[in-house]
This record gives sequence, C-alpha cells and structure tokens, in this order.
Amino acid sequence: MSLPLVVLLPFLGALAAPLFAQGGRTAIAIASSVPAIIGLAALYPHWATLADGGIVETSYAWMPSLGLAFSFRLDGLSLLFALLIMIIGLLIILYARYYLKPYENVGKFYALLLCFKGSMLGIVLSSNLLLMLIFWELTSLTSFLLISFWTHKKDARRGARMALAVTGGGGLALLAGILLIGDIVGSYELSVVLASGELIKNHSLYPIALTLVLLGAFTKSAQFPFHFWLPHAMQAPTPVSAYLHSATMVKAGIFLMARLYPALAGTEQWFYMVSFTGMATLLIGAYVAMFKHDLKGLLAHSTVSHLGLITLLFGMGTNLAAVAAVFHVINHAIFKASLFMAAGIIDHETGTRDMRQINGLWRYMPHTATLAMVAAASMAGVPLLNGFISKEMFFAEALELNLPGIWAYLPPLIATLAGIFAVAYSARFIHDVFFNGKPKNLPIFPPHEPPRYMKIPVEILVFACLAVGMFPALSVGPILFAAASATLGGPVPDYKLAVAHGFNLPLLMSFAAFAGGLLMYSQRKRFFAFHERFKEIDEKAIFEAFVSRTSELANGITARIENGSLQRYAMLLVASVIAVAVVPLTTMGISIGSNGLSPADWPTLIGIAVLVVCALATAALHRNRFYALVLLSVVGLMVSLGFARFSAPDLAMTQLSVEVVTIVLLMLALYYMPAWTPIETPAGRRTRDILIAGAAGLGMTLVTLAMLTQPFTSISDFFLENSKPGGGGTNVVNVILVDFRGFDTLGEIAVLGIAALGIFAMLRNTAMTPPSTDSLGNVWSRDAYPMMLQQVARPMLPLALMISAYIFLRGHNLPGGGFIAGLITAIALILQYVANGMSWTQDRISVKYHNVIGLGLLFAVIAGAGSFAFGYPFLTSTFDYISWPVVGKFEVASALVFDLGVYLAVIGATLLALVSIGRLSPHSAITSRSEHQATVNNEQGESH
Amino acid sequence: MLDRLTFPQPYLSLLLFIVWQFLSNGVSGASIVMGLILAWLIPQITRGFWPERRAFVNAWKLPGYIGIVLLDIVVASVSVAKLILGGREPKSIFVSYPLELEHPLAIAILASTISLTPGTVSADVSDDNKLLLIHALDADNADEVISSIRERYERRLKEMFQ
Amino acid sequence: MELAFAIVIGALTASGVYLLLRARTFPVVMGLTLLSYGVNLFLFSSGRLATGGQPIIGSTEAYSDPLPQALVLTAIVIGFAMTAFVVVLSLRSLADHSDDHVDGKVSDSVEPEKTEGETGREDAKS
Amino acid sequence: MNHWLIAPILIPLVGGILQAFMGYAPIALRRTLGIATTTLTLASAILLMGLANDDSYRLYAFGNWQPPFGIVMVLDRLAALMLVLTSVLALFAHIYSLGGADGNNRQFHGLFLFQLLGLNIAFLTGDLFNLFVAFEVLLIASYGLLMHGEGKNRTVPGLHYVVLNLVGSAIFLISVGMIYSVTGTLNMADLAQKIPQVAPGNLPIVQAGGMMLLVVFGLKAAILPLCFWLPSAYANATAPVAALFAIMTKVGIYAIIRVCNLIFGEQAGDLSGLGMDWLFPLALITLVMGVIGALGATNLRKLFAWQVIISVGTLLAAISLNSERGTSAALFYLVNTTWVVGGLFLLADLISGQRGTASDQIVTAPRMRNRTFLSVLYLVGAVAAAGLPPLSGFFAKLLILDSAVPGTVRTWLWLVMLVGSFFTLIAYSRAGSIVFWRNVEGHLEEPRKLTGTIAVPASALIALSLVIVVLAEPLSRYVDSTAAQLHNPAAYIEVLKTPMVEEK
Amino acid sequence: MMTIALQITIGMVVIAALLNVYRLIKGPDAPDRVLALDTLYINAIGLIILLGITLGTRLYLESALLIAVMGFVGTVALAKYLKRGSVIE
Amino acid sequence: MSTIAEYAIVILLLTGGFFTLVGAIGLARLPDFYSRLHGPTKATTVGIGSIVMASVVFFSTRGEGIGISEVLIVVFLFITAPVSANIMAKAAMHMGIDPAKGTRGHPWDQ
Ligand code: NA
Ligand code: NA
Repeated sequence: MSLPLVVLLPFLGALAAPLFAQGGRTAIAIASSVPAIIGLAALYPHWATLADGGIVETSYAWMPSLGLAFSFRLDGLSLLFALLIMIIGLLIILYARYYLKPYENVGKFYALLLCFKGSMLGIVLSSNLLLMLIFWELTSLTSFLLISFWTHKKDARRGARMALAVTGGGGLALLAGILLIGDIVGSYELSVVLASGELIKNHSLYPIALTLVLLGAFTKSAQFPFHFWLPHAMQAPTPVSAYLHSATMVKAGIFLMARLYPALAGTEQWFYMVSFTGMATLLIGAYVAMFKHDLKGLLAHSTVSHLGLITLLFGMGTNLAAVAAVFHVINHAIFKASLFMAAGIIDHETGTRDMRQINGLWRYMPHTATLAMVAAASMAGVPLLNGFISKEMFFAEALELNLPGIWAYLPPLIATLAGIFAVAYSARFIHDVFFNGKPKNLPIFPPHEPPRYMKIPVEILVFACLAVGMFPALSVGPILFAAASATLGGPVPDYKLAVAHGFNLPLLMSFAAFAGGLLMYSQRKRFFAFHERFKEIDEKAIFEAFVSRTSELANGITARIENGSLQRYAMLLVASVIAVAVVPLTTMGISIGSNGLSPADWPTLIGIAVLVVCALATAALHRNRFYALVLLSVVGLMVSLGFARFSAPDLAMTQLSVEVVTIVLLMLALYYMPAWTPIETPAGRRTRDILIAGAAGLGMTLVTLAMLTQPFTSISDFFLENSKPGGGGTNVVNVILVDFRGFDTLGEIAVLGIAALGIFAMLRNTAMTPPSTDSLGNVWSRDAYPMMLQQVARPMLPLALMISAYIFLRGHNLPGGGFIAGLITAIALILQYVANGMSWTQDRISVKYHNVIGLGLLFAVIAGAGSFAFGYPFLTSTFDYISWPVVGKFEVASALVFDLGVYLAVIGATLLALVSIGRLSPHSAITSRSEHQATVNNEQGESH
Repeated sequence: MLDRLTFPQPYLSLLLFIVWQFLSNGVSGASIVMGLILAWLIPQITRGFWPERRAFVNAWKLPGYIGIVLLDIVVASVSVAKLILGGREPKSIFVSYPLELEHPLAIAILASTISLTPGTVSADVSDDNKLLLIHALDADNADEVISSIRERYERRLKEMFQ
Repeated sequence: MELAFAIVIGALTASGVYLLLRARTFPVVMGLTLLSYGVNLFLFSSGRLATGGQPIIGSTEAYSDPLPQALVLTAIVIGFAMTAFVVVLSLRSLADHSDDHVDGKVSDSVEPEKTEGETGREDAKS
Repeated sequence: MNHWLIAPILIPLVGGILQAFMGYAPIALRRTLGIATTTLTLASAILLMGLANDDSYRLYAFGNWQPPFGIVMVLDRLAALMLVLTSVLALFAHIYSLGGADGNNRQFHGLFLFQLLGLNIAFLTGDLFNLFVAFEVLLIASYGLLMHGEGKNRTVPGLHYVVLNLVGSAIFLISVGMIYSVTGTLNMADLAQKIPQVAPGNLPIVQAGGMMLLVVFGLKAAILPLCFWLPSAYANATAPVAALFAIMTKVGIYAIIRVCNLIFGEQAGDLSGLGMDWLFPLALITLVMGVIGALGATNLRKLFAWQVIISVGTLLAAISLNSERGTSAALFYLVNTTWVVGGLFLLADLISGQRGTASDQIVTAPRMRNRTFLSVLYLVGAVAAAGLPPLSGFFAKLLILDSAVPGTVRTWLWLVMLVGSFFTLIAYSRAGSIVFWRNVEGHLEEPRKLTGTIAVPASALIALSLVIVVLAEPLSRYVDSTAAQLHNPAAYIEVLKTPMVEEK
Repeated sequence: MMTIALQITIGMVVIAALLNVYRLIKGPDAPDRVLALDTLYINAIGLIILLGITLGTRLYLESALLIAVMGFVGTVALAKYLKRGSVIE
Repeated sequence: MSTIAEYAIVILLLTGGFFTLVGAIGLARLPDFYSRLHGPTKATTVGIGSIVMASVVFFSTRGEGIGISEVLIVVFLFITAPVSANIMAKAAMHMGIDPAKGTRGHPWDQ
C-alpha cells in the first residue's frame, strides 16, 4: 500500500498546488514538501527488509489483458533512487522558494515539479515495465513543461521541444523494446523479466530489443549522439536544471540500465554498445564543458560527461564496475545539484551566467563561493570528497577492461583524458568565477549573498560531499550495498569503500589528470583560440531547422497530394474500384454463364442503340449544356422504357417521374450557370479520363454479362408467395416497399425529406445574379407566364390530383403507389409554379412544405408504431377486407397509411427543393405575405 | 362555412367524376362512391387555384365541337401525310389572326383546336389577347386560313362562351 | 439480349465516369445522373432479365424477381434526393465563388471552342 | 421482441420529425427538444449496452417478417458499443452547438438528429441494403450539416465530399447488386451462410463485389488514396459538426469490421479474409499520410483533421491483423480517438474564439484569454490523441502494438506506428508551443466569451480520455468480449432462427 | 394477323423514334431538339401501349399516361428555359 | 376475340403506326422549325390516338370487362400538345430562329 502512495502523493499534491499558491511562495513550498516527507516516512519501515537484500512488492490489477498492472517494487536500487528523488526534491523545493520571483506562476511551477517527482518515483518504483514506461514518458512531458516554464523565452520553448522530441522519441523506442521483452518473456513484471536473463539474451530478438531499450536509456540520459538536448534544456529555471537535469531525470536512463542489468547485460553487444557510447559521451561532454562560457552550459556538459562515465561503467559489464556506477550516481547527484544551485545563486545575484563577465565573486559572496568551490572540487575528483572515490573506482575499472591488443590502452587513456578536462573545467569554474580579477558589466552590481535559506540546500549537499568523501562506508555504505545487490540481482563482489586505496595505478591516473587539468587551465587561452577555429554547432538551430523543414516538406507533400482537386480525388476513387475489381474479374475473363444468351428482338436492340448513342453523346457533347441535358432526357426516357420492357412497370413510372423532376431541377440551375463548359483539361488528361471511363464501362459490361447469364435463386419466392396472403397486396414490389422492407422506405423518405430541408437551409441568404441574356445574347423574354400555358396548367392540377389519387390507391395491388403518386402531385404543382409564378402559386398553397415533409414522415412512423399496440414489431402491417353496400368488398390496409406518409413526404420534399431554388430568382423576391411575416417574426424571436 | 361542403366547381367535379370512371375502367358501385368523394374533395383542395366563377355557359355544345374537331383531325391528317411524304415543298405562312373571343379559356381552346387540326399551329397569342399568330404549313393565303378558322371553330366557341 | 443490356450499362457507366471527371459542376452532376442510371439498371438486372414477368400476382405465369425492383425504386428515390442536393450545392458554390469550377477557383474564362461537326445558329452566335 | 432495440432509431427519428415541424418555432423550444432527444438517445444506447453485455445477439424484425426476408436490426456488443460511442459524442457536440453554432439555420437540430438516426441504423442493421439506406440517411444529413454556418470556405470541400460520396453510393449499389446476383439474399447472416456455398464460377463476382464494398467503406473511413476529401471538409465545418463527424469515418471502420468478420469471416471459405492483404499496407500508408498532413498543418483544425486520418490508418492497421486481439485493440482505440478528436475540434473552436483574426492558425498572435485553461485542454487532448502516456491513447496504441504477432507485419506495424507517433508528437508540440506560447504584444479584438455551454462539452470530451484510463480494465474486457463475439460469426447466423411474434 | 400488324406497328414507331433521335442530334437549334424530345416522349407512349398489347396486359398503361404528363412538363420546362431563362420565378 | 375486333385492331394499329411514322418523317425532313412543329403535334396525336383505340378494342374484347382508361392518355395529349407547340414556337421566335425561305408572313417579336 505504501508504495503506490509514495508515487501518487506528489500527483495529489500537484492538484492541490494551485490552491496553496494563493497563500504565497512559503505556503506552497511547505505544502509541496508534504508528499516527499510522507513518502520518506512511508519508506522507512521497509529499510529492514531491504538491507537484507529483500524486496517489497505491491500489485493491483489494471489491464490484465495487456499485462499491465499497477504494481510496485521496492528494493535497494529503487530505494536509492527514491531517496535521491525525494531528498534532493525537498532541497529543490526550498531553494525554489527563494529562486522564483513573487510575480511568477509558482502554482504552476510547483504543480509541475510535483508531477515530475511523482513520475520519477513511478519510474523507479514500478515493478511492471509498461507501468514504468508510462511514468517514463510522463517525465518527458513534465520536463517539457518545466523547461518551457518561461514560455515567453524563445530558447526555452525550443529547448523544451527538443528535449521532448529526443526523450519522447526515445521513449517510443523503449516502448518497442519493452514490448519485445514482454513478448520474449511472456510478462512485463520485473520479477519475471529479471529472472529470465538467459532466455532474453539467447533469444533471436535480443539484439533488437537491447538496441531499442538502450535507445530509450541513451536519449534520456543524454548519451552521445543524443546528448545535445541537455545543454539546451538549461533554459529552464535553475531548480529544474538542478533537479531534472543533473540529479534525477537524466539518471532515469542510468536507472533503466541498472534495473535491467541482470536481464540484458553481460553480452558482447551490451558491452560494445554501452561502453563505447559511454566513452564517447564522457569525452565529448568533458571537452565541450571546458569551452562553455555559460555557467550552466559548463555544468550541463559536465553532466553529459559524467553520465557518459556512468554509462561506460555499466557497459563494462563487470559487477564491480556496476557498483562503481551506482556509487557515482549518488556522488554526481550530490555535487552536481549543489553546483547547479550555486550557479543559480550566482545568476540570481549577478543577473548573468556568462563567466567572461563574472569574476572575483569571492569578494562579494564568500559563503556561496566556499560551497561552490567544495562542490567543484568534488566534481574534479579531489581527494576527501565523494567525487574522488567513485572516480578512483572508475579508473580502476577502466584499467581492467580487456580489449584486444592495442585497444586495451584506449579506456584508461580516455578516462585520463576526460579526467584532465574535468579538472580543467572545474578549475575554470572556481577560478574564473570567484577570482580572476574584477567583475565586468554585471547587470546587478554589487552582488550580495543570497537569502539565508536559499543557501541551506547547497550547504546540505556540500556537507554530503564531504561526509561521503571522508566516511564513505559509514555514510553511504549500506544503501550502496543494497542498491548494488539489487542491481546485480545476485551476490555483490567485494569492494572496499575507503578514502584511499594506497598508491596504485588509478591514483597515478588521478595525479596525471590533476596535473594535466591544471596545466590545461593555465594554457586556456591557447585552447580557447584553438577551439574557436571550429564553428560552434547550434543544435537548437539544427533542430528548429529540422522541424521547420520537416513541417514545410510535409506541407509541400500534403499540398501536392491533397491539392483540392475533385477531379483527382474522383479519379482516385474510380481507379481504386477498377484496381480492386480487376484481379477477380480478369480471372473470370469474359465468361458467359451457363444460362447462355437469350434471343434479342430488334425493336429493343434499336432502343438500346439509341440509349447507348445518347449516353455517349451526352458525354461527348457535354460542353453544350442544354444539348447535353436534352440528350440526358432521352437517356432517362429510354431507361424507363427499358424498365417497362423488362417487366418493371413500377420502376418505369418512378424513373420517368424522377427524370423529369431532375431535368426541371437542372434547368433551374442552368439558368444561373454558363451555357457552355469551357475546355480546360489538357488533351492528355482527357485521354486518361477516357481510358479510365472506358475501363469502368468495360468492367461493368463484363460483370453484367457474367451476372445475367448465371443461374440464380433468391429469397424472392417468399415475397411472391406471401405478398397476397401476408401483405395484402398483389403488387409485390409495392408490398416489399411498404411492408417486407418498409424500413428501407422509411429511410428513403427520410433521405428525401432531409435533402429538401438541407437544400432549404443551404439556399437561405444566398443571392444569385442570373444572366440577363441567354447564351445567344438575347435578352430574356418578358413574357413570364404564357397565357396558353396558364389556361391549361390550371385544369391540369385537379386532373393530376385525380390521377395521383388513382395511382396511389391502386399501388398496393397494381403498379403505382405513394411515391409515384406523390411525384405526380408534385409535378402538377410545379407546373403551377412554372405557368403562374412563384407568388401567385404560393398564395394559393396554404401549407408549408416543411410541415408536409414532417407530416409524411410522421404518418409513416405512426403507421409503423401502430403495431406496438398489438404487441407486434414496428412496421408490422395489417389488412382486412370489408364489405359495404353499394361499394362492395374492398381492402383496408395499414400499409396504405404508411404509403400516405410516403406520398406526403415526396410532395413536401420535391416542392421544398424546387421552390427553394425558384426563390433565388430576383423575380420572386416577394414571396407570399404570410411566409414573409413568419420569417420576420421568427428572426426577431431568435435574436433575443 | 356551409360552402365548404358544396361543389365549388360543378363542371370540374363532373369532369373529375367522369375521369374517375374512365380510370376505373367502367362504372361500378365502388367507382361511383370513390368518384363522388374525389369529385368533391379535389375541387375543395384546389379551390385556391380557381378563384374565378365558372366559365362555361353552353356546355352541351361541347360534344358537338369535339366531334367536329376530331373529324377535322382525321381528314386533315391525311393531307398533311400526303404533303410530308410527297416531297413537295410546303407553302408555309405566318398568319396574324384577329380574335373575336375574349375569354382567355375560350382563346386557349381555340388556339388548341388550331394546333390539333393538321396543317396549322397557333404559335402565339398577343399580350392583349387580341391577335393569334398561326403558322400554316401549307396554305395559299392568310385570308383563307382566317376565314376557315373563324367559321369552323371560333363561331362555335363564341356560342359556348357568351 | 444480355449482351446488349450489358453494353448499355457499360456505356452509361463510361459516360458517367467521364463526365464525373470534368472540371465543372454541371457536367459532373450530369455524370452522376448517368452513372446512377447505369447503377440502377445494373442493380435491377441482378434479378435477371425477363419479358412480361411483372411481379404482380395473377398477371403472368413466371414472375421476375421483385426484390431488385424494390431496391432500385429505393435507390432511384435516394439518388433523386442526392442529385437535388448536389445541384443546389453547385449553385451555392457558383454563388460563393462566382465560378462553376468544381474546385471553386475563378478560372481564366476560356472561350468555348467550337465543336467540330456541329453547325448552326447556337454556334454561330456563341 | 424487445422494442427497446429500435429506441436509438425511433427517438432521433421522432425528434427529427418534430424539428422539421418546428422550423419556425422559438429557438429555445427547438434547443430543449433537440437536447432532450439526444439525451434520450444516449440513455437508450446505454440501456442496449447493458443488454448486449450478456454476449447474446438480439434481433428485431421490422414488420414481424422472418429474416432473411424482412429487415432486421441485430444488437450485439459491437453495435451497442458504437451506439454509446456515438451518443456520447453527439450529446456533447449538441450541447456545444447551443453556444450559438445552431443559429442561422432553422434546420440545424433536425439535421443533427437525422444524422444520429442514420448512424444508429447503420450500427444496428443486419441487412446489407438497409446499411446502404442508413449510409444515405447519415450522408444526406451530414451534407446539410457540413454546409451549415456562415462563410464561403466550406462550399467547395462540401461539394467534393458530396460528389465523392455519391460515387461511393453508386459503388455500394453495384456491390450489392453483384453480391445479390450470386447469393440471392441481402441479410448479412444469410450472406454469411451462403457465401461459403457459392459456386466456384460465381466466386469472382462476389469477390469483386466484396472488394468494391470495401472500397466504399474505405472511402467513408477515409483510407488512402480515398482520404483527401476529409481534411478540408472537416477543417471547414462548424465546430459541433466537425466534432460529430469524428464518428463519420468510424462508420466506415464499423462496416469493415462487421462485413469482414461476418460475411467474409473465417467461415467464408475462399473469400475468407477478403481484402485484408490490401488493407494492411494501405492502412500504414494512410497513417504515414496522416502524419505528414499533421506535420504540415497550418492551423489547428487541419491538424486535428489529419489526426482523424492518422486514427483511421491506425485502426485499419489493427483490423487488418484479422485477429481477435487486433480487433479488440482497434475497438479500444476507436473509443479513445473518437471522443478525443471530437473534443479537439471543439477545442479548436474555443481557441480560435480567443485569438481574433489569428483564429486557429499556427502563427504568432496576441496572447489569448483563458490561456491556462485552453492550454491544459490542448495538452490533455494532444497527449491522448498522440498516444502518449498516461492517457487512453497510449493504452490503445499499446494494445495495438501488442496484438501483432511476430513477423514482417509486426515489424512494419511497429515501425510505422512508433515513428508516426514521434512525428505526431513533434507536430503537436510545435503547434501547441506556437499557438499558446509565441505571443506578440498587442490587444486582441473582443474575445469570445468562454461560457459553460461551450467550455464544458469540449472539456468533457477530452477528459473522457482520463475516464477511459480509469476504466481501462472494464473497457478492455468489453472490447475483448466484443472481438471474441465478432470472430465467432456462427453465433450471429443463429439469429436467423429467432422466432417471430405469433399471431394472436 | 394481329401479331404481324403489331410487329409492323412497333417497327414503324421504332423507326419514327429513330428519326426523332436523328432530328434531336442534328438540331440545328435548341427548339428543334426540344421538339424532337417531345415527339420522342409521344413515341414512347405508343411503344408502351404496344408493349401492353403484345404482352396482353394492361399493367403498363399507367406508365404511358405518366409519360404523357411528365413529357409535357419536361417540354414546357425546357422551352420556357430557352425563352425566359428562369423556369420557376 | 371476334374477327371484327381483330380487323379493327389491325387497322387501328397500322394507322397509328403510319401516322406516327409520318410525323417523324415530317420532323426529320421539313425545312424549318416552324414546319417541323406540325409533324408531331398532328400526325402523332392521330398516331397515338389510333394505337390507343387499338388497345381499347383489344382489351375490351378479351372478355375481361372493358378497358378504357387509356382514353385518358389521348385526352391528355390533346390538351397538352397545343400548349407544348405554343411554348416551343415562342421559344423559337424568342431565339430568332428564321423560317424557311419562301415562308410568307413573319414570326412575332418576343
Ligand atoms: Na569569469
Ligand atoms: Na406535344
């Protein structure tokens, strides 16, 4: 229970932080300390277990299917890291209290800091690799937000994004690595993974898994060649640098290597990858640190170098090296955190971090200077300080490394060289800042000692440097042992924690480093001159350029592919269909099915020839729009004749009515459009289009041919058998529409209604200017309503209503039905609009078409829902035959009500659509008075 | 309110009733009932479109008129067919026919009659309903066209509409 | 008969697709209409071709498959609604961009060229 | 027969019809009824999810006609999941629209509800042709919604969307014709039964028909190379519409899952796993295209629109693994991405309301109001969408990565997904840091007031990713069972034997 | 005998339709095309009726009636467009 | 079916076909639009009229009761054909389509 508590408390604290921020910096600092204090108290009882090499574990199920559990593990290694995180965290909280200005967003700062702390604790305490990965990526995110805390600073934003990209990207590699491990081992639980070292290392996927995991570790721990993000992360407030970028987060990669040491280490691949990376990082970091004028830059590169050192130690693969690595983790955290804090104080007090300006601070802030110098000495590896002991161990291990032949000299050489640099930059830190003459152009002058409490964290850490340096066994012995044994997952080799091991080769190397380092520092001008011959690489600029180039490139690619051309999109769609259909169809070939071809009669063939010619002509002559429209009408007419010819009277009627309404619609549109379509597609593209169209046409022909000649049975026998007894109608198509598949029809009229409502909505407030002349340049005729047409149109209305009543009533038994009847009524009304004009007709129609649509749909729904009353499903129809005097026997069917709904919806939708377009015409600006009034009233109502 | 229950356009209702009998392929009990219902209902629905009073006065003359027209159609069709198949260039003429009828419906019926009978098409009516533009496919002169129409159709229509 | 019918569907599809790939809204709409004719005929023919087999009980000996007919009826109506919408959308696009290009761009207005083989008044005056 | 099965259909239908009547009614009434309808729809969806939880298939036969003859609705876990997913999204999008987006169009609420109607039919139907009808209902409503709002910039994307979908509908019909011409049936369960018995000579027709059907679904799902209509259309839609559209591509995904598992599932003989070999590479290329689009996006809406494409690629990649685990992972991801992307579209609108003429463009602008609130929302949304821990997107992605079995497919999947994630991360961090942090001095024109009506739905949708994390286990159990149910089509076929209501 | 007469009649109507298509394609003017289309509608009516006689069923007659109604409205709309531009105003 | 009826049908059919064809020939070969306008509006009405009458006779003499609903088709055509002709003529005159040479009189200005 205590472990999840330790991890979760900081997150809870983060939620509360903004509240405490109201109470000022002290209040929030105190409140923010609570999680760590409770955490430390919670861990304390477990010490006894851990000291004996025991493990504390807690686990809660989360997503068992994924192998993800909310499980935690406390052993020596995690304890060591947890202590570093919490204790240094506490010091940072105190330090930040004075570092931040009162006007800054301290609530956000402490909240993020606590989030980060919780995530970090999560990494080290997780017992499930997936869980650990979650916290891992969370540290990337929170560090991103912390680095960019001063969002107004461009470099802060860039540094943050770079850090996120590198560490977040590494996290993704780690994710893959962990998944592979989980795949090999069959579990993500640490206990299982650590116990399966042999299995993993012998698995064929081991090299990939290892590479991926190391990518995660190296990016996080700023190993070469991913080290570049760390110095740029120094744009963060100094408490963040001290905490994240020296003591904790960058150690997460180290922690990962330590954590998975039993599972992954000990192979040749591990050795080469880890130790060479470490070596390179060690050297490059140390070298660059020497030449940084920025205090934090120096420290950052030094950190890179020390991280390389630790990595190198892990890479060596010997148990003793691993112990040294763990030990150096502790030491580096202590001295580097204190150095960062000191640097922060100097920055705070002088207003700059440029060592070329900062000189002779000894005179102004001796207390701080003393602390900083001790810490820097530790960094340089001065005896009696903690840095010395682990560095000695490092030198010793470097000598032990058994590389073949002459390569055996490489590690000690590099170690010494790095030592020289370390001494040189440490010396620079001490001499250049606190001595070396007088300050130059400090923004704040004279500098003062910082507030008392700001120094306390530094003092504590420096004290720790001394304590560990002088009494290593006493101070860190037990925890180091516990951590080392947990790292190795087995017996810990003999090692001696002593201030000095007598005169040996490592000591000699230390001396060489000291001598060389001091010499180098004394000759710094030459080295600087040498270094300046090389152009400094600005990784931030490179990264920015990378991002913006990527972005531009992506934009360019997108713009080229997604170029907003419907012609292209449509071509792709058609081509896709041809592509997927071509394989099965080519295997089929031109096959005529077993039914063979039936004889053709020549009138039908002529009709078909007319249809084909007119269809092709529509395409070929489409540029003359009116002409094409007439041709299209012929095609529509021939299609409906075709339906009649092939036994579908209902379809013939429907197709015909729809075709005419469509033509009217297109006419209405054509009024506003150019009469001609220009040629703008290049000939090559037209050829391509013809080929695509031809392929589509050919494909359809082949499919149709194959389909039509195959024997076939379908479910339709049921419809034919049940139409009369079950559906009460002899027109099977109609019974299917209103009964068997009435739900389709409901959807269909809904589509129609929605389309009309959408059209109405779309054309509201649309103003169009029609051309004043026709395509020949003639001014349009003044005669809007020819007298002959008017005279005939009016009697047509009742007549057409009569016919539609007839078509409607017989629909259930004979060709016809609500839809066709509706279209006839609609067409008759359209004729009124055509003959008599908009306002005249509108004045005579008292209903709103919206309501007709709604009523139609409602009728259909009510007809369907009526069956609920009798316990039947929606749309269950019923019918009966009634005998009346005079009238005789006639049928009453509930489906008729449904069909009435269809009828009304069709009328409403068709007319609403056409009238909406007609209303665009400037001649019809004055609609009927009632409509106009309703609009006005409603708009007033809406504006309130 | 009571007029809501009547037949606002008796001629129309009658016409609709007859049409319904045609649609029903003959007269039966059901077709009469349904025909009555529709002959009442549809004029009620469309009454907004018929604000004018009834137009016909002497409707019983209509069948005779129709008979004459049908006869003319048959007779003239043959001559037009001859013309078309014969290969002789037709002697076309546009004729402006001065109308004596005034009622728009009457004019429309006349114009329709002219169009239906072979050899002539009424191409336009002037805005003031005073002139009718007729295109005759094959006629010697305008007066011949005018007088035959006047005599054969317009006179009868005037009797019906006045 | 089947071959002729198949050719009809092919011709409708080809014409429809060709027009669909044009750059102006009006031909595209016409293309969609042609395409939908082809598709409707195709769907209809999935029940096979029959002469005088109208699925009205009692009207014939052998009925043709009524189900595709019902489906096509639904498809026709839906196609009609969609066509109406796309026509209006074309108008709206024309109103918004003063151009009937499918991509809304104001094109360099190209004078319509004369189509070969077509003579007469429309061309003479256009 | 349990009438509740069609409640998610009847409720929005009746609600929509009422809205059609109320075009000129006071807006308050329209709003109240509209939201009430959406809420009821959600309630009914949740109810159905409760029913579906017992792993059975429930059938509703319209007109009391025995399948395969009549049209049936079939409730299973997948259908219930999609219903809930949609209704939740719809409710928040609908509430958001009350912030003013529903103005200037009397039919907005009607169209919105009809859109729901179409979606719900699509998820419930057990009939191939009825699926077509459902698609048409939801499409026509979406056309109307897409064109809703002021300004001219949505006309052309709308036109493209409509035209392409009309072609898609034509292809759908052709496919239905091809399949019917061989099998003689339209009922999905019946098809599942008949496809294995298709004579070898007829196989190519069914195969071509099935593949064309997948092209149609691919078009709806916006898979490459059929995805280019989407970014502009979504980016130019008004916020609640764009948010609701987050489900639109998922309809295509749903249809692919349904058809591929049921009709061309394991029992389908020669046609088993139809199109899956095409789907996988296309899905990955789609994902890559989505990432490229996101990287190149110049405004937030475009970025989120490309995120939709990324999601589609990811989802289809998982589905094309054609395994129970892959399907399960895809479903988990589906839930996450739908809600979060919906929320992000709303957020984009909130942000643009605070940035004056800079709107949602990824450019330097005066510092916005309510920056903290909006930036936190953005952060959460971006983390969830990009699939970073600790939000639901990560779990979803993890499930997908984990579901692949070792081999070339897995290598490609991991490579593309992880590298894709990396660049997505860059895209989001770049966009966020510019929009929120790169400010210039100066005053902003009157910012839009951040009322609860608009802030709450946007936050709620994004915050759902947190809820998913907490409920990861029950959700993953649900999707696991769903996938298991989907991969056992034999049980689905049993619905054909459901007895009808006896005559009384 | 009737069958032969029916065949001949169908043949004549089909040839008539072909001639109309010829006029429709030849034009030369838009009204000619509308006129040809209008005539084609009428031919279609004839064909439908003849089909009904051939099949011995009255079920197609309403289609013919519908062509009469629809053809008229179509012709009117096309012609009105030619002279007035706006069909509904 | 009686022989008389059959003869009637045959005659009606052939008449109908003939006039339909004549109308089409007229449309195809008459010299100008205004002349062509005569073809369909005349011969076609007679043509369809005859065919419809053939249908009436055919169905009424099959012993299934009378079938007269197709008469409405003719009535409808008779009402509408003149209007179609009128409005097409107006369109042609509006477009300034000239009558053939040798036509006397002239179209009206629209
Ligand atoms: Na200095
Ligand atoms: Na006519």
